[in-house]
Amino acid sequence: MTDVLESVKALADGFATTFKHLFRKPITEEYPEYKRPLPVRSRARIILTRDPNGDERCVACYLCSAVCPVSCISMQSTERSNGRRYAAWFRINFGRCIYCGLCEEACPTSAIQLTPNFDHCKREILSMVYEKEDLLVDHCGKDPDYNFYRHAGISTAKRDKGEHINEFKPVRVKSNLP
Amino acid sequence: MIVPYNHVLILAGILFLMGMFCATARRNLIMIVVGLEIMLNAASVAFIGAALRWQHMEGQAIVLFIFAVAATEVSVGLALIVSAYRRTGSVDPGMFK
Amino acid sequence: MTFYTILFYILAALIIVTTGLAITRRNMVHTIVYLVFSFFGSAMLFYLLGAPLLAALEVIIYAGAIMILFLFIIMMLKEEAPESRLFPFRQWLPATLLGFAYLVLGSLLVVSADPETGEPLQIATASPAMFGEYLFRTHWLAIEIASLLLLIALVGALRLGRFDESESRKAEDAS
Amino acid sequence: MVTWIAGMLMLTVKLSLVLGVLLFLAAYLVWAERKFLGRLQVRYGPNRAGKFGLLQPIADSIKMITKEDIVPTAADPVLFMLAPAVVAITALLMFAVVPFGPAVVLWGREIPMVITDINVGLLYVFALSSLGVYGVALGGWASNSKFALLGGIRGAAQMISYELSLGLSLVPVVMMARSFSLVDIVAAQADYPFIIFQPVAFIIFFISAVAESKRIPFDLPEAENELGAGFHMEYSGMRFGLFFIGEYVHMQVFGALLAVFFLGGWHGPLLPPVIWLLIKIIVISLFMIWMRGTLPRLRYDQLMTFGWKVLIPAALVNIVVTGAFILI
Repeated sequence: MTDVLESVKALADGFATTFKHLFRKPITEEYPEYKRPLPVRSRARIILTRDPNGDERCVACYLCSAVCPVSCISMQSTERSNGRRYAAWFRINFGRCIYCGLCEEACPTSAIQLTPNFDHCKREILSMVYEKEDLLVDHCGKDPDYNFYRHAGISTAKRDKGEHINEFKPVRVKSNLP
Repeated sequence: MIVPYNHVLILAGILFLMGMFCATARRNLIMIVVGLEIMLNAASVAFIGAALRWQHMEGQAIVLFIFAVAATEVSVGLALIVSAYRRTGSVDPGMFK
Repeated sequence: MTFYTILFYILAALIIVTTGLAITRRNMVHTIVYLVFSFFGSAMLFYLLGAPLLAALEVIIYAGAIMILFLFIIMMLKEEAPESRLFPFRQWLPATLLGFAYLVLGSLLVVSADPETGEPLQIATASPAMFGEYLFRTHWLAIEIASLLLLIALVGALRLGRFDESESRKAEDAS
Repeated sequence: MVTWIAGMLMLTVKLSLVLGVLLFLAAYLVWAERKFLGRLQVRYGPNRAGKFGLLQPIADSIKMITKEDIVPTAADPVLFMLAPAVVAITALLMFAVVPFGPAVVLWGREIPMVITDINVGLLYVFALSSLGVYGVALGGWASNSKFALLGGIRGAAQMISYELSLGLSLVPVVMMARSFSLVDIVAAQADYPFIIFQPVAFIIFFISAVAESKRIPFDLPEAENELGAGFHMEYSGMRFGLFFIGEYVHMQVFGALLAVFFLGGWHGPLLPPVIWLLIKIIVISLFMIWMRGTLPRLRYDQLMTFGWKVLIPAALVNIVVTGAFILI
């Protein structure tokens, strides 16, 4: 008998709880009307940033493309006349991208970066393929002061490339001789 | 005015024949029980017709008992089939020798 | 030829065709579905022949309970290899013999019956209340016996269907 | 001849009215369920299509009709197509015996406010509800998928078990009304609804009805988180829609039957009878939704134990007690 009473009480408790919830204000955030401010480091749409001089940071090293688990990044590297590498074309297929951020981690020049801008959906799947023009932006992204060529492989007044402390001779990339 | 009682009897007869054929000719325990059900149903049809023919409810009362028998038969029969299936893994009556 | 006569023949055709299809199916689920139609037709026939209560009971017990039980068992038993021959030759002999004897006897009975049976049936309906009263006044003992029978069937089915521990262990060892 | 044509016309009008109201209510019951359930779970329900999401049922139905109708290659095509229709049709047909008002006199002709008053109305309801099991069992079997088959077996076992208590709980009602006809049962409650004399039967019938319509907490046949979607797992488009409509029509039918058997049917003060019946149906449906928002799903053994060891004995004892009272 006490069992029955207890279970009836438990049932009544449950119903009362849900009934009380009926009069609470819903905690839903309604999305297009209210956009929750996302943290700057949240990972969504990928951009290619420029260095503080306004030059492209990307040196087309293929590291991002190699590390990408879904192989959504592809590019073609070329060189300027002064030996500076850059990407002739650079393509990210956002239909495939899983926004894991590994490309950003792999990037030696901090060129490829993820932004909080997540709502770039399209009706046509092929329009999710972004070309270099779509990816390149006019600012430095998360690392405003970082300039790759200030830090690595440059000749100074005292010493030439590869002669600084803790530096190796530059690798001759055009030849396969040691 | 519906039809002569003969016609009801003929219908019941055909049904009974089909049920008997199913029960004797099929080699599957479940189909045998199905055949029995068809035969019982045929009997009910004949009894209901008879109840109308003689304007007496005796026939309908018998049908109620036929229902009870059918339900009993099917519950015990299917329980037997399940336990036989557990033993031998087959519902072929030829397997039980 | 009244409306009811036509209805009777339509129902009779439905019952015979669906039953015939049912007993010749290889797939037992199809058998059950055809039989449900057959019993549904029988129920409507019962209604036509003045037994509304039994018509409802026919659908509830036959179509609703017994056939579902069959379906349940068929679904629970593992898929069998279909019978190689639907009607094996060994089985033909008794079936045809029995059928033939039955046909002869049946047609003799139908022919030699009293001439009154040739007259069309009158329409009458036994209301559930009337039927119940008749049943419990004249057949109360039979009702009790039937309910006892059902109880025994319940107990028997429970005993037969109970999962035997030792048997399952044996089956596991074998496999 | 004129009488015959007038009768036919009247029947057609009644049929189309009842069908229209039923389907309309079913569509808006889906909306109400989503809205009400949302608020029970501290969120808004649908609120995009139209004001308060009121156009949501229309959007849903357009979506369902335009979706691809997939029949799995391994399925049994005929039975696969038949099953959803069985569920929807049996649910809709059950409404044919529910009276929704006293007979009215129109142009000197008395029109009963029920589609058909057959003297075995209650058994007719049971017959249809037991045929509804086929939709579930065959749908599960014909899909030829493991989860669907499990859902179908569970559904068949659950529905035939709870049909027993459903039927037994109504025996006292029949004993008190002395008739199987739903019109007579409502007429017998002119003074007092039967719930006053039969609270136990009311509770048993309500629980069994929830189990029969396969709603939470008895939704084992379609348990989303164990079986995918159970027996209607392989269905898409309008075939799934038929299962869906069937479920919501079932809710209303059982609401109407509860009203007819225990709450006095269309009897009620002030308002017109049809409105009273509708109010009762909607209140019961809303209670079912509230229950869905509150209770967790039962385990399979709990379900069977509850049905066979609690509800059926309680219903039997209730019959005996009622019989004793009637004899005294």
